[in-house]
Amino acid sequence: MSITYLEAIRAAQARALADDPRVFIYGQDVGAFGGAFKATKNLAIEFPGRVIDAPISEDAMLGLAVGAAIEGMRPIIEIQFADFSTTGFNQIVNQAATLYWRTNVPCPITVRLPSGGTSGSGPFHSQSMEALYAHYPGLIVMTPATVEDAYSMLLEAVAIDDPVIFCEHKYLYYHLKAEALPTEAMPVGKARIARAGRDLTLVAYSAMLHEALAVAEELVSEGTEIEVVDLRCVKPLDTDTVMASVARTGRLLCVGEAWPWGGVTAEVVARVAAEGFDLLDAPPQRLNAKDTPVPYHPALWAAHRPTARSIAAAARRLLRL
Amino acid sequence: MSITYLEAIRAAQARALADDPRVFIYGQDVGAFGGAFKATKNLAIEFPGRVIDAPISEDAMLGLAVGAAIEGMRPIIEIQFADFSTTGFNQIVNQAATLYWRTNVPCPITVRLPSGGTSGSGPFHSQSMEALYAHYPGLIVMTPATVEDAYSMLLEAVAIDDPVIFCEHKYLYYHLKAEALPTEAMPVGKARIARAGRDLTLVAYSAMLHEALAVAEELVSEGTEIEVVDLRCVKPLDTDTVMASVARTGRLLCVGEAWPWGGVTAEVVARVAAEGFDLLDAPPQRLNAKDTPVPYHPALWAAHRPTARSIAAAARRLLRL
Amino acid sequence: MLHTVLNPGAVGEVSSICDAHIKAYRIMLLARVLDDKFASLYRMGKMHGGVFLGRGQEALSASVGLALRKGDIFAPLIRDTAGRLAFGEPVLDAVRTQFGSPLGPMRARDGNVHRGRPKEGLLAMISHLGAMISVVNGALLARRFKGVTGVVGATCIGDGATSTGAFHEAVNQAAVENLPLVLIIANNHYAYSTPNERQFACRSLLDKAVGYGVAGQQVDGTDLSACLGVVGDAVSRARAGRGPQMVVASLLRLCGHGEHDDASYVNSDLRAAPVGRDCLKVAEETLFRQNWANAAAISRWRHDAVQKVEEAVAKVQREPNPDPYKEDWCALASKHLSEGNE
Amino acid sequence: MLHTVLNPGAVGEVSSICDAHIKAYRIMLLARVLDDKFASLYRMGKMHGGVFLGRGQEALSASVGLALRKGDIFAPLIRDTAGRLAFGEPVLDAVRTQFGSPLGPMRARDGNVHRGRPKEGLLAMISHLGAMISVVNGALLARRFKGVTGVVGATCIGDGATSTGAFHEAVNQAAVENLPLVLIIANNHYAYSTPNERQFACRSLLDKAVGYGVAGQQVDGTDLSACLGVVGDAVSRARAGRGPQMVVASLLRLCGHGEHDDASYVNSDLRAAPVGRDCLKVAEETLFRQNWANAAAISRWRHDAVQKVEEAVAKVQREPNPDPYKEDWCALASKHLSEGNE
Ligand SMILES: Cc1ncc(C[n+]2csc(CCOP(=O)(O)OP(=O)(O)O)c2C)c(N)n1
Ligand SMILES: Cc1ncc(C[n+]2csc(CCOP(=O)(O)OP(=O)(O)O)c2C)c(N)n1
Ligand SMILES: [Mg+2]
Ligand SMILES: [Mg+2]
Repeated sequence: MSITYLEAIRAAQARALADDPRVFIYGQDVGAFGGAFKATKNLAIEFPGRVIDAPISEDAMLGLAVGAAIEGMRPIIEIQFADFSTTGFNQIVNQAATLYWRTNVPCPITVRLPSGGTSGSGPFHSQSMEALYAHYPGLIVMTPATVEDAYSMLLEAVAIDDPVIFCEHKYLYYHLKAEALPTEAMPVGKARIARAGRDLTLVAYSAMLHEALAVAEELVSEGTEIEVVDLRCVKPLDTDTVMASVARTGRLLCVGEAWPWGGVTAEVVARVAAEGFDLLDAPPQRLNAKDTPVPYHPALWAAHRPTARSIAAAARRLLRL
Repeated sequence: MSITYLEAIRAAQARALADDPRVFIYGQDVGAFGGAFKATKNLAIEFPGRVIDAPISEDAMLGLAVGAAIEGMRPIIEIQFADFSTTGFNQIVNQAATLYWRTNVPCPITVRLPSGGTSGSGPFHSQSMEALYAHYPGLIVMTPATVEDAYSMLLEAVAIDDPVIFCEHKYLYYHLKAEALPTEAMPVGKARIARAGRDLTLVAYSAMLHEALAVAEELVSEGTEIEVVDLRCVKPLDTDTVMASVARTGRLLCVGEAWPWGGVTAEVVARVAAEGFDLLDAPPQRLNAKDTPVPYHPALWAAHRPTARSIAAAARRLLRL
Repeated sequence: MLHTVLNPGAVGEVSSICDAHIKAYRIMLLARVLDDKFASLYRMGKMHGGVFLGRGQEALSASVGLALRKGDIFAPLIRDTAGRLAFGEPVLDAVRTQFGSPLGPMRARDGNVHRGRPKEGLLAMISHLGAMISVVNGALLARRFKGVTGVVGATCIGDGATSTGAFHEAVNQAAVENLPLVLIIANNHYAYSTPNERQFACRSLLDKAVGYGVAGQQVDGTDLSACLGVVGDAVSRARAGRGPQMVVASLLRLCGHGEHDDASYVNSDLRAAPVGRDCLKVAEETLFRQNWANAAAISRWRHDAVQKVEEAVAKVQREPNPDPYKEDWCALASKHLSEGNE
Repeated sequence: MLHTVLNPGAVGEVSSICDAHIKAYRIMLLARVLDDKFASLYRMGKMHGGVFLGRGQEALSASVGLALRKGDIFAPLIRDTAGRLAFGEPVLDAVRTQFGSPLGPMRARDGNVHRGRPKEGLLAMISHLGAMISVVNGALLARRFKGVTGVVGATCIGDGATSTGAFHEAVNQAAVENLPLVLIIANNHYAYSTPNERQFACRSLLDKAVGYGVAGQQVDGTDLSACLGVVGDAVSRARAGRGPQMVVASLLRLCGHGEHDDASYVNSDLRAAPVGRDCLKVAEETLFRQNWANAAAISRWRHDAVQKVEEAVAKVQREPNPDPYKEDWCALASKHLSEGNE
């Protein structure tokens, strides 16, 4: 039996609903239909009354989640595509994210954002919004890259007493498979050495992890051992694990699918430069998508985001520095 | 005669309205009332029909601006406080910012965001949102720190064929004065050496420039010559000027009033580390506000944001590295 | 701690219209005295940040708070000092929040009207207008999940905030879920300086009710008797399971938008019209006319109110400022996940 | 380039009801044939991304496009292939955008229904529902600034999108500014899988009109004659300066939300009811019944439509893919201000 990233997300929600009566799911078409991506398939039947269709009202969906959380519930909000969270942005960053700090009342909501690019999806169904949410205080931002993490981190997201922005990558939904669901998990906020190496630290997260791993594989034939770090969570960001890896390799390349200005790669590079300057044998480097909206045509899309090819080129350049 | 930062903003708008029939102003209370901060005082009388009160509808305000821009107008939108741009966020980042790239039709709108903290303003009237807008492709983000720049950059913002997010700092509105309006200006996208020095490059923008200059002044007595760079515009970001300064000083400290995760300081440090690694004699450093909402009480507020004191401490630490 | 601020006699179940009026009037008076105190402290330069008052809106606001019970949800807005007091918010909460005392419910982190005790049903508004309505919806849905019935959630909003997308989404949401939401729209004819004509084009804001499929009533917001009746009925209907209720009150803000604002833009005809009446005076006249109270009683109540407010202010003014070194600077409940980044 | 796509006979000023019907029917037919072609290409795996059709909504959509003139503004939505063609969008624009041809108006950067030529009055929708209405308002305000009168801006939206805050803010804005906005609400009873009962609680979406203070009409969206009349009247009233007009049409989407969706959730009673009729068949029956056309004519028109579509598809399929190396990757019109960051 094998299980996909998407099925892991469904399974995690089923388990959360089963284990905790405070959990409910609210989102457009999540009920009988099972969601645009089928991440809630059959859950409305298995958990009657607890998987609720929402009107096309992202602001009200997220506001409702906060109100329910105040009363002790643990809502999971499915935004149909991450891109549409812009219309619920205010409730996330100003209502949910400030609640605990202002009132001492925790806000345990999970916002599922089907994120990232897939071929042919265009400017409004492809966005990677982790940097926006990570910039605001009061939010936890998860970016699982594996089937196992999709499952265990979603369960943790629901269990955490703070608002969690759960960036699940649509490209991984069907592509990525594992043998079974995990029985144990790393703690939240800990990055993972996805592959050990000694020549260069390649930091990635979400779908880019798999491009990074492919590059590491490829460069073996060139005699290069790349260490790949999977951030798992971009806020909190596990600087220690990254730094320890850079201490071993002396070289840092950080890759992200989001836009180049600011964001995860800037944060990682800035931290390593500020706190681990002496560990570096070469300038820390970053690679992001291009600074335009995400293009529709597959040929443009493939050139817009980093790929194993462009990452490998950047890694080779860095190894020569 | 002296003119304040706020008066310069009013004067720039008056001049834009006078010079260009395509300009109009739209925002809550901007008409007869002259705006919450009086940045449009008397303009409704001087330019009848061209300074229009909007309903409390940030999304529709910004959508309207895009439609008018398509038809060749040059709207200036006043958001009452930057913090409220979250409810118009979608129209900025997905409608205005993508228009040119998608359709080849330019989108010359100016969005004025009264930004930043002032004492007693609390979590929802104090935010610095430049990093959010700079992350999205298709926007120009200006952060004027001086009376002269407030005037000339606002005029440029209106003249530019792209959407400009104009982050004007409320703290500077009345505090900051100049002798007269400028007659010439540096090009958009160029940073300025606000003070020459040789020991350390202190990069700042908006209200933090003045804290930085105070620090530079203060450290003279300790025999330290700090070079202060005023970014002026955070996107595009003038990496060349910063890099040239770091080439002279070997040390970089970047200061911002926004939250610590990501943002301007991360971007500046990451660029210098990646492209100017060998220029650095010490790890590049950054200083931001604390990672919580902006507090209400003046005593907390003063500790939340960087001040001359905390910047001086960071500078001294960096000088010893 | 809520529901204990007023003297026990005044909070007991009301037995008559007379008692209800007196109770409401005393709350209105307390709110007015508190507002006046804040205004005077503001003029003396003793306040951090802005001061936002509910002058002229006390009858409506108090009626909302009084119609609610312990266990209900209330999300007051800018001009709801009276409703808050009626719902049981201690005067001290208001004063401490306005002064930014670390002992207040917002612990100096947030201020003035941004206060509440969410766990006691009193939500703490964020500034973004319209944003609290869906939060009330969520609290009500939670109660439904828990099988709690007979509960109501009330929130107040201005004419200007009806233009927000958040308002629209949330009212529609409440209607779709058939939640016991009571939405009080205080049409004070201005949103800051913006008059109704620049805010909406429907004949009455009440015309919006049918478009959401919710019940709607209008009321003269200057008339306490009318407010007690109409708001009380709306709350009862919601409590009885008859779905969301909208009440549109007509009144005038008898102060500036904030105390920095002289409100010179307010149309003088409106000021002179019945809508410009001071609800406190109107209520007082009713008390006299009905022989429910005499001048001595009123002066005694005013004295009590002044004393309560002065005591609270004096107490808070002696409280320490917040200490940034004792502040934990952590926006997360999960402290171990905080970055502690500066 | 717009307003030249159909053969000259069909675009001339219509002289009679018969001509209007024939013209509309031929546009509907062309839209249907184009949609069918896209659906079949999708099934063959020849499409990038999704395919979203307007099947069942052609009568309404065509009526909007036909009521507009050169110089008007039109912001079509997902299911408006017919309205686009009627407004003058070339078939090639649709095909090129669906295929992502670099020669199309969106130059491979955006796709499927996200297309337009803003400078010719045809706005290019973004995905976020409700967001285009205020853009139309802005275009109309610009015309007012320029002293251009007699212009109309029309936009279409679904039942689901009425729940968005953007919808609310924009309709209110149009009403306050008294703009010549014609807002067509296509109530096809579902938003993706979500039925009306989970989307709103008013009896009819038309009940929303009074809450904005705008005129409202309803129409049977399966009936071309009714659509031509009601939509035409609404456009005339807006053009005459009588302010925003809302039209609520009742109909059914005769396809999935996108071609990936089998729409099995659609209630079979609705399918069987009059609202489930195919507007194209209904229009065809009218043509026969009125003796405005015979089977031979219709088959000739269909043949013409098929040929037009096949030609366009064949042409576009021979067009090159976009070349990432020729793409300038610059999101700014002010090229010199671009960061060129990768
Ligand atoms: C979304 C949003 N935009 C703008 C503001 C700024 N603002 C604060 S109060 C106010 C006017 C509110 O008017 P109204 O809703 O009528 O309430 P009133 O002040 O009259 O009680 C405005 C525009 C805000 N708080 N939220
Ligand atoms: C703000 C926003 N939220 C969610 C979506 C995802 N979405 C795309 S189409 C759709 C359903 C639209 O329903 P309706 O408005 O009735 O139009 P129809 O598809 O029936 O023509 C949804 C939810 C979106 N495009 N925009
Ligand atoms: Mg008002
Ligand atoms: Mg629909």
